[in-house]
Amino acid sequence: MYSISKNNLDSLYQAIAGSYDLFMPIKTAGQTNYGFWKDGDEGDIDTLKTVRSGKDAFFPQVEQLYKVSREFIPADVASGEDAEKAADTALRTKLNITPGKLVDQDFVIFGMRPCDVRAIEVMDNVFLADPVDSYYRSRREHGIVVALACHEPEESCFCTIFGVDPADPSKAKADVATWLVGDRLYWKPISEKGEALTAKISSVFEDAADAESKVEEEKAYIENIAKQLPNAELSLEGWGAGKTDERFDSKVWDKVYKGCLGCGTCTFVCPTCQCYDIKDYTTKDGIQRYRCWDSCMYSDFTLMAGGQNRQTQLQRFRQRFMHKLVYYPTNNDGMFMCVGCGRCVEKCPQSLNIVKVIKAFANEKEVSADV
Amino acid sequence: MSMNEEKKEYRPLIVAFCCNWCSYAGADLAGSSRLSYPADVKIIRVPCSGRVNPMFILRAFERGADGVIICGCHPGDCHYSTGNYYARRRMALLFSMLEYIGVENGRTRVEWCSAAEGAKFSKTMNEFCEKIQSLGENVRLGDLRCKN
Amino acid sequence: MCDCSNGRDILVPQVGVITGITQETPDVKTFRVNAPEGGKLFEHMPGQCAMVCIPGVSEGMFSITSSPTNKEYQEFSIKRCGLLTEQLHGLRVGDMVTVRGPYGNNFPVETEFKGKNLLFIAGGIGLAPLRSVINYCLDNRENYGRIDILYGSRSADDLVKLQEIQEVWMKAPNVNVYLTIDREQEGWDGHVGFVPTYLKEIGFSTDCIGIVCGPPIMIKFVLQGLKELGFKDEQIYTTLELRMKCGVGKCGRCNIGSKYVCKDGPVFRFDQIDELPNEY
Amino acid sequence: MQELIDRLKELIADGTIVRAIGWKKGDMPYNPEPAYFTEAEDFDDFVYDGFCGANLSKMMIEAGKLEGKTAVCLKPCDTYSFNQLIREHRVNRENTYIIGVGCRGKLDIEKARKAGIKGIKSISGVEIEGDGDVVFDTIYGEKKMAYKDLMLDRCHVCKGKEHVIYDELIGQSQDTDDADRFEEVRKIEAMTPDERFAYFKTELSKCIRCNACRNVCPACSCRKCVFDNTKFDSQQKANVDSFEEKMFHIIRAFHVAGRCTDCGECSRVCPEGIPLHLFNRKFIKDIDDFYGEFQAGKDPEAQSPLTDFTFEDLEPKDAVGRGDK
Repeated sequence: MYSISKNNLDSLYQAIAGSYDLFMPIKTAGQTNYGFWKDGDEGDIDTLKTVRSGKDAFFPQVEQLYKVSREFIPADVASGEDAEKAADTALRTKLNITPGKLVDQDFVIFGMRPCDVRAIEVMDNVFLADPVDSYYRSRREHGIVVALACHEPEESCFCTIFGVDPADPSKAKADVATWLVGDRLYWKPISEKGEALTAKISSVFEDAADAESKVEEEKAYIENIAKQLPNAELSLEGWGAGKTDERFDSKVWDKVYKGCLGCGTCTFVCPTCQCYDIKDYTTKDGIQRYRCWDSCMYSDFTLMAGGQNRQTQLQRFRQRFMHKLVYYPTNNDGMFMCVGCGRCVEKCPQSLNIVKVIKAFANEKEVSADV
Repeated sequence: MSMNEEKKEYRPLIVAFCCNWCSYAGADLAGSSRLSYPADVKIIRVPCSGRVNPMFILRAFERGADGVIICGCHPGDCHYSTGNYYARRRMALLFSMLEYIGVENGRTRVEWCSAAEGAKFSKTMNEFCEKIQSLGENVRLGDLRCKN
Repeated sequence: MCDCSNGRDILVPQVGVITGITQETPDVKTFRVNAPEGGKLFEHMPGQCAMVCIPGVSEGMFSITSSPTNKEYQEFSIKRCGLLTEQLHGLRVGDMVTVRGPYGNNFPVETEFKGKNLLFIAGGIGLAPLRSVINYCLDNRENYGRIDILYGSRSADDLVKLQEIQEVWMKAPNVNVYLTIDREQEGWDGHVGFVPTYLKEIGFSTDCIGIVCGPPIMIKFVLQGLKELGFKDEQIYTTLELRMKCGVGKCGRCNIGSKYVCKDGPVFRFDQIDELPNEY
Repeated sequence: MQELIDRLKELIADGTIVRAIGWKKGDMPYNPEPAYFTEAEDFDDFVYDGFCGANLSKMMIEAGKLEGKTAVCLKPCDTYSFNQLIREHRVNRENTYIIGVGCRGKLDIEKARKAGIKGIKSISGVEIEGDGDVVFDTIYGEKKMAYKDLMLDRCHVCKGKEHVIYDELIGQSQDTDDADRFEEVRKIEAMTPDERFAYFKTELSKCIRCNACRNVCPACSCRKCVFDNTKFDSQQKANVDSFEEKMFHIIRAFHVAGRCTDCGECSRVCPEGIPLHLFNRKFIKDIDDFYGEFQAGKDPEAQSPLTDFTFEDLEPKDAVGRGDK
């Protein structure tokens, strides 16, 4: 285990940024979001929850897939057709496709909380499933994840019910686990990639004889708090693989969705939401095809020329939570598509969220059991 | 464009929204009177200055325009009676907003120009072009994707 | 499924050239698509779909209407009804589009269908995906039993691929074609009436597999009709369609319950559909 | 609060209304949600306290189409929005029973989080009737904050605690106006163009295009938003490092100019804490300066400044560069 003083964190960032692109929580205009760190940026690993999750590291909000350029074909070489037709084909163009660049340099994602690290596993099941999404894969192969324990979990956190351990990032699928205890950061590589990163920047670390005991103390401290969180005992009974029939037609949906505005806040701050849209943007020198996040809460998400299959906000609302708590587990051996980060709990404009949905169904069961 | 190529002299791209009844005819008159105005001005004919949606202006900038000018009938002379009065309020607010977010003053302009004022049209466009030329390329309102 | 070995991402398409356009009905055109250097873009199975795109406009999932046994080109029959299809209808021979695919599963022509009698029921543009299967079966005639084709549309002018139906299908051995249109029309001496009603009038025996495609309302009533005739859910196949963006089960649009229409479908057997939540 | 619940139950019992729109207790002490109440037992979860900041007037667009009368609880500032919706024929006044509820300023849990308060178990002192400090019982000990320090920014520039439209009033209000509404706008106007541009660039580059500001806005009541148009490639969901999101916010503010009542919902709901009201307030300030004082929603009969004109209106060229003189 290695260690560095909290006052020296900037030199750690500099050391990492010297060899890699460093993607980490940065504070700008009062909010902390992930971004590529450069000298002078205010790295912020004290804030527990960045507004957006770190999923941008692997699945950015907007990315270019390819570019299509039109190449002019002069009329005389177009074909051997007659003059009129040749004139007609004068406007014809040939399409050339240039695929977007894949990531080919290692980069470091620093300060990811254990819940967000779990979210990467959730996304892996989608993007790395056959057929593999090569843009995502290139980022996964080159991303080195440095996870950070959650010093003081907040009331909106409920990661423990999904088996995430906020106290011990070394259990997460990360490359390095770190703990911020008091004025020191403790650093423990847990994978080959992590070892390689550590070796490259080892000169910034100092000796810390008491590292193990300090980290053990911290773990116990966090575990104790995690137990006290209001949603620590939230039950997922009735959710999971194969529960479609039980949940889909329930009357409860009608009660819980009413306030939903149909905005995309919950989906855009969520670390596991991976639905996307593919769009074209016409520029002077070609058409850029890009992929951007989309939200199943938007009214035009499934809109087709002939109508759509999820016409009401109730259906769209249900889709989001059924996807997270039933459909995804059905397709992925029971793994939930929620990691309990609590961002939606904090950010929903109307204070609706996944916890309320789970609780509403639990209450409904009590009611029906009484009858 | 290759980097070795000599940097061409900067010519601004100017979009002019001209009302069909006055300014567009004014532009016509300028042409038939052989009064010149810069070729950098691209005219878009609109039925009335009141048709100019603020979005048109922002979109023009986004897609690479360096200056946008709206020309309509003189207040009181609107073909549809009141269109330019509404346009006047809208543009006053929009221009003030653009200034507020830090866009250089002078990239936008409204000019009232009748069908008989070919000379005024030509003069206005020459002036406006010079102004934009001095302001240089529009960076703040452009879309980076259009610039590579 | 998709050929990624050449380093191309699943979302990056191939360029295709339109080498032929047939006006089928007032609002349906069939486009023939080839690779720019000639030949087919890819191999597919009956029932599969592909994403066709006009760059700068939009991209959409269309079923491949030509049979895999056609070694020269692929065809898409497209009805004009929205933004993209409107633009597609404006294309000319020689224009280029981008195509990626093939996507989805296919009709089990090599397994469950083999040796069976087949009953195809289509309405309007719903013939497009079935035509691929029908021609596949006709080209491998010895593998299949009796083939019945029941096809209806709003009017005689809206019957897609009428020429092929009359000149090829009607003349093929052991194939019965039943045509119908919704309303009486001058010059039409065939049957008049909706497909589901005609289905009951004919009263097919249950010794075959039913393959249905058409507007949702038609599918609903055809299904009822088939059940009245004694068909079981396991005997009936259809293809579904929802809005799609990626085609590979990732973008999250086309799922019905835990199934993705683009990946697990578009071909479903009715007992499989019954298990899905009612959201299609 | 009890008075309000009793009255609503009474109105339902005597058939005056069929349902009520109010706030339902959340699972945390600070997150009540807008909800419908129809049965007597629904009111067990009814709550009205300092955290009930949501403006419920927009919900009446849908609720007004339902069978029977709907009661809606509106704070003084919400009534302006409702009036504006009446002006635009978006709500059915006949089908609405407005209960004007008292207000002592609404609270912003983000302010507590910024002050380092976390692990909240319960909160006291947020009742409408109270006047003391807000006390947080947290996992990490007890924390205290003055009610005023926890208030949403918009409440410090309150338009006043008078309901401009109502059928009946329940509860008392306390004045919270203690700042100049246009102070922030003036501060920005005083900056240099480069500073202004840098300021908005930093703020707006946080935008995630979630559309919460648009969807919550009572003035954004179009059935289909121009940014949802598929034929238009300025995307409503892609955020790119360019002018794109500025355009979205300028156009949105422009579309509600002269109709925006300055209810502040856009800034309240923004997950990234972007001060979106600065755009709307700039338009309001300009309208006041150019065409005379105007408060949208105050008078449902008044002509909106952008659908009105005078022969002597200010010329656009005089609208800019006023600070330079």
